Amino acid sequence: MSNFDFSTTLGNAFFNTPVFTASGCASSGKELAQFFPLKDIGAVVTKSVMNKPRYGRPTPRMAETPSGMLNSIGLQGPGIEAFLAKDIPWLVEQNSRVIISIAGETVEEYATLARKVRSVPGISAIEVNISCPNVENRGLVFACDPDSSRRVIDGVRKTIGGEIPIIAKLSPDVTNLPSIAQGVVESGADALALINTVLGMVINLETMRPHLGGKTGGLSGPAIKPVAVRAIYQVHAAMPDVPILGMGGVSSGRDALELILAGASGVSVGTASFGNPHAVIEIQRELRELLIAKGFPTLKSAIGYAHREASE
Amino acid sequence: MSNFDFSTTLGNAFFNTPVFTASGCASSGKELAQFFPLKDIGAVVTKSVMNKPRYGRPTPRMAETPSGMLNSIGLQGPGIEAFLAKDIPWLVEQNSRVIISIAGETVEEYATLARKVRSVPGISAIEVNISCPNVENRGLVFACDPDSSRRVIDGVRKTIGGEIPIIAKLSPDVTNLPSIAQGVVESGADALALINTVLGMVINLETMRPHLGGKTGGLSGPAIKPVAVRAIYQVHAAMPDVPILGMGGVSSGRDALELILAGASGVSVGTASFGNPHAVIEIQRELRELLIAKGFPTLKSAIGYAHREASE
Amino acid sequence: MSQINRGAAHLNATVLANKRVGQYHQIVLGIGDLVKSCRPGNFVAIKVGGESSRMILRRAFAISRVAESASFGGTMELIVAPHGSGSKWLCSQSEGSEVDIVAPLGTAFGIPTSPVNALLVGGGYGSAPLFGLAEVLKARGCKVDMLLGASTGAKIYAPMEGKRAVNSLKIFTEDGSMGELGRVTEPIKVLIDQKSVDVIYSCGPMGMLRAISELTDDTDVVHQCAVEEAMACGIGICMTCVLPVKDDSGAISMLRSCIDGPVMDGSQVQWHLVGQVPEANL
Amino acid sequence: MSQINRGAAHLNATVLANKRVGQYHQIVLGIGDLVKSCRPGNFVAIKVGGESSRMILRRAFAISRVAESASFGGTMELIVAPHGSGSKWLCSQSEGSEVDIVAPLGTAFGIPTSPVNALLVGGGYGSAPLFGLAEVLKARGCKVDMLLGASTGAKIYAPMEGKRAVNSLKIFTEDGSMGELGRVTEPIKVLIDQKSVDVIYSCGPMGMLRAISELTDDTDVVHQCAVEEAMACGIGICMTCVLPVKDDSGAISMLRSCIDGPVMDGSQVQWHLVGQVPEANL
Ligand SMILES: Cc1cc2nc3c(=O)[nH]c(=O)nc-3n(C[C@H](O)[C@H](O)[C@H](O)COP(=O)(O)OP(=O)(O)OC[C@H]3O[C@@H](n4cnc5c(N)ncnc54)[C@H](O)[C@@H]3O)c2cc1C
Ligand SMILES: Cc1cc2nc3c(=O)[nH]c(=O)nc-3n(C[C@H](O)[C@H](O)[C@H](O)COP(=O)(O)OP(=O)(O)OC[C@H]3O[C@@H](n4cnc5c(N)ncnc54)[C@H](O)[C@@H]3O)c2cc1C
Ligand SMILES: Cc1cc2nc3c(=O)[nH]c(=O)nc-3n(C[C@H](O)[C@H](O)[C@H](O)COP(=O)(O)O)c2cc1C
Ligand SMILES: Cc1cc2nc3c(=O)[nH]c(=O)nc-3n(C[C@H](O)[C@H](O)[C@H](O)COP(=O)(O)O)c2cc1C
Ligand code: FES
Ligand code: FES
Repeated sequence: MSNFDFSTTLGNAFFNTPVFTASGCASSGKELAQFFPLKDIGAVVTKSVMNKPRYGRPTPRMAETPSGMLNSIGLQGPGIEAFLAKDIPWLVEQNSRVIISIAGETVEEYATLARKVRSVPGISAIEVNISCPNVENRGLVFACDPDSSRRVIDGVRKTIGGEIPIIAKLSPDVTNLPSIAQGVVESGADALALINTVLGMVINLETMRPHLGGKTGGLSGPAIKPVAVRAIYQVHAAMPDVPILGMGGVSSGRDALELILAGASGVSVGTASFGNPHAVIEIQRELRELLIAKGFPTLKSAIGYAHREASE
Repeated sequence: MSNFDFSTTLGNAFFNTPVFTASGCASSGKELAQFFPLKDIGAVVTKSVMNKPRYGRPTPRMAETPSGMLNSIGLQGPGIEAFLAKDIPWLVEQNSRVIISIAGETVEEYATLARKVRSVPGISAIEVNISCPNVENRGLVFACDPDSSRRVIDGVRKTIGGEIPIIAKLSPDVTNLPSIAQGVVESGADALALINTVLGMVINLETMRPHLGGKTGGLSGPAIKPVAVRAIYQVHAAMPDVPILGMGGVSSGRDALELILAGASGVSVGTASFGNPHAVIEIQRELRELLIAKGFPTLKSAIGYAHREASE
Repeated sequence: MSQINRGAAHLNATVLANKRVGQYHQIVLGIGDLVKSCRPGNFVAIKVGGESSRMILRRAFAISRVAESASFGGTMELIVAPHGSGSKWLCSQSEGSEVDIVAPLGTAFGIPTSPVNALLVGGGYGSAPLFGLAEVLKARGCKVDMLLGASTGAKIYAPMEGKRAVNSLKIFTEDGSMGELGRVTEPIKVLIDQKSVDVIYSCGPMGMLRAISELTDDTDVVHQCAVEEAMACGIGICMTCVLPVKDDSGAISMLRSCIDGPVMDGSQVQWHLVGQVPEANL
Repeated sequence: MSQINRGAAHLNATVLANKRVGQYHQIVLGIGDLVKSCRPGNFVAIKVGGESSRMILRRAFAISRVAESASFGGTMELIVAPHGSGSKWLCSQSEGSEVDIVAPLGTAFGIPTSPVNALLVGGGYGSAPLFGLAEVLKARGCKVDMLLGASTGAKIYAPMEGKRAVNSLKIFTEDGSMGELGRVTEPIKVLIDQKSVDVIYSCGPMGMLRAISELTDDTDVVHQCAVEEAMACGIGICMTCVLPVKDDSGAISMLRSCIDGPVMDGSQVQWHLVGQVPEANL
């Protein structure tokens, strides 16, 4: 039991355990450190950071929905310089494995961010959030356009070199997810993060107008778990060798196992942490116990298991 | 109060009330007639019928998910001849307003169906389901391709002439819903039905394989309501003159009102009927009370209200 | 195509009793005059989880028996296994609470008009509706033998009163913790060969029902089984609960087990096609 | 950037009492030693709806007061308005049930080191944390006056014991059904002009807090207000609860009201920018 191999890899990055925070759902980790040691989980994926500081979207920024929530944060943040100066050293000090998530408004901004991240010691991987539907960029989302998503990853790849694995984070709000995935992998992504939030809206029945300051928002939480499982399954079927960091509605070890069987090499926990500050560490424990109970010798042997013929 | 005008129109079809059943969630109406008179609701939208009889997908065909469910029925049905011979006369006898939903595997099949439906007396409208993700047609969904969705509607329009309004039912699983909507309207759709189910999957943790016989299924219920509201809002913003039959997770009068404020002229109730056989009639009553309480003089004055500037 | 049970109504019922019996909960609901419409084999669909639950679908339970008493009026008894979150919620409802039900639903066991030798076979909580059935059969002058099986003794449901309604009762468990070691299907073959049974009524896991159907195939024994398919609506509107069934003309249809079942003719169910799609030769 | 309340812990608390008081529920939770970390102004985030609830986010409530007794150990009192499904669920929890809480969260009211004239202004359930605060201020030798307002008398929360901790208490209702007719903000201007107040502590609807801030602007009166923004996490990780706040250098930041608040300096909150994005001049 105790020597169960729970480790996983995304590109050339190694993680002791496969359960991570999700970008934007753990800030820079400090707050959750009050509830468990960050070094005990797979990795902290930090909130997507942009080049310049940003106010984000107006409030209200959230609405609870049945088994889910909408958010419209709009990438509020301190900008990459302040972030690298203050947040990263603290995380590294905690012996936490760190994945930095970057977001940009132009292909150039992504490349610039990648250049700034490249030289930072102690980073396990870079997650490229090309799928945030909240960015005030004429509503245009990189991840919804095969061409611009390729170009972003291409720019980041060229800047990063081979040092740090690139995880491209995709939006499920597309007609053909496997083809977008294919494109970013060809452009140099080592792994894929699936899924970002689903675009949604809530009308406030008091004001009778869209509830969120940003009108639309991203739907997350258990409501979207079936969409995440489907997305991971589809993409893993199309590209079984590309590691996937799965996310979307995971709030128990059973949920995490579903994503892993569908094809995820690791699982990020987002919205669940809002309802339960211990979610990440509890899900990690439950997942480990479940894998052992199901008789898997290692985590890796469970990845994509749902794709095998039942007779195998 | 009692003379509140609750009526609505979709194309040239008039309905006393704006709350309908959703296709595939009321069979042909008979079963629900045990719980309320069908003539008291806006209309019965029948289960999508194909030209030939069909077995549909293997079981299991459903999985409950958080605040939602997946289904993979695969359009089981008796075929259009038996349907028109048995089910329609009964509905017409009940004084129920009827919308027939048709589904095909080829552009020709849709046209054939339209021709058979055209001559049937007592039909208020035809809903063209071009968005069912379950059809075993190489996974290709008409509604996900601008060109094939146009061609289907074009074929139906040519066959139907101007007699019966055509409601094109679209899938939310596309990158650019307003452009698909635009295309089918240009091809002759009088109204749009939004939204069909969202493609999802559940992995069964006992078998560790996809739970549904058809592997993927359509997600419906309250979980997808924010996606429905967003879809309706987006399409109404792009084409304010095209009537929308809204659906997706409506299980209370408040939910129905959200869809109407977002831009729906009528609302179909689907999954909610599974949990509550009185759902359609209760939602209709609640919606009416809410509209009156909010001070709307007519249903029509509430349609798309969320798009107005708050100062208006 | 068949119709929804004409007695079906949607109402709130009061939990009059809820007590643990082995691994099950015996739950008694006050349903008033609705008892008059309930027949052995019918089921009830119950809303679970309370307001603001993430469970949006009803849960189906066989009606174990109905009764009328001066103090409680019409009552309906259920035998519920705490399985997942819905059934656990139901098992946690205390006396006096209200539950939202739709009942009676589905088909009932066919009752012979003349006395016959009836064998009732129940697996796990599948025995629940059989005791009510036994009483009806007894009243018609039938000989009623019963076989109950389960993996372990705690999963055998066999109430004292129930035993009075049957001529004989044998229990089988796979771990031998109660009754005889083995499966219920083993003695059935013997009884059929001895021609000591005219009708088999069965309720339990699909595997058991299929095994019995295979035993009765090519015999004169009638097999009425109550099937259990996952149901989203319970009232015939969703088409999730279908089973492949052959009609007299030999054509196979996917019938809704919620309205054309749960009680079906075991010889017509195409067990080998369950979970598959028949050859598309409609 | 500030930190999460260092005392914050995540635990199960027992509902020791739940009683209706006007339109509110007074709920007492057993929280043991955690009382030692709770300060007036802090709040608690509570999981609502039970297992399999469709409500996935916690609900925030001000800690009305904490106490330690021999029989119950450390206790925390909340005043809860049954508003939507989450708060109604909490109000329906009976004595003995357990609730999952994270507390204490957020900033606390600053307590002056020397005696001052303090005015405590509460709107609706906003008075809840003010009585605990009054006790602390009283113990520091402050003069404590209190103004409570609400739309109607049933929404005034002013417990007997609480009244003992204040030098004066005035109640205003918009319908005149209790105390004086009118709003709390009206007498505040008079008190400020009379220079009979040094610090105002306020808790209530955002409109009230804003109005008080406007009254204290350009005066020497310090205004500490406990804000109420919709919160998804309550622990600083989601960025949904932000308010535009100007720091001493004049720069505006969007601060998280769950960890940089709920108690904030009213003169720094940019009330006119709430619900907007400041000019992008970071
Ligand atoms: C006609 C009929 C009669 C039944 N009679 C009884 C009875 O008398 N006593 C009893 O304890 N149980 C009975 N069952 C099974 C009972 O319905 C399930 O145990 C219950 O639905 C499980 O719900 P859950 O939330 O506890 O489990 P979960 O596994 O969380 O349920 C998830 C979903 O799967 C469905 N599901 C899960 N297991 C089953 C199952 N075995 N059969 C059908 N649907 C299932 C649920 O309805 C729900 O939609 C009967 C089922 C049917 C169809
Ligand atoms: C710091 C703080 C202290 C509070 N103290 C108290 C208190 O002492 N007593 C009390 O009765 N209430 C208090 N509230 C308000 C309380 O949190 C809301 O009434 C409650 O969250 C409503 O939840 P619901 O499910 O009943 O309503 P719903 O309207 O169904 O809630 C839907 C969503 O909106 C959020 N929401 C709704 N209303 C509010 C609101 N007024 N403030 C913040 N979020 C809201 C909910 O948290 C939830 O996520 C406080 C809020 C905050 C932020
Ligand atoms: C409040 C909030 C903020 C988020 N911010 C980001 C972000 O900055 N970058 C990003 O890539 N994803 C962001 N996400 C998306 C999550 O990382 C995750 O992909 C999504 O929420 C689905 O997972 P979940 O259901 O576990 O939350 C955010 C999600 C939420 C709820
Ligand atoms: C069991 C089931 C069967 C359905 N069958 C059809 C169908 O035959 N044709 C169709 O256009 N939509 C079908 N739908 C989609 C619904 O009509 C509706 O668009 C969708 O479920 C969203 O609404 P809801 O959340 O209210 O169910 C089906 C949905 C369900 C749940
Ligand atoms: S359960 Fe819906 S048709 Fe049978
Ligand atoms: S509520 Fe999440 S940061 Fe404040």
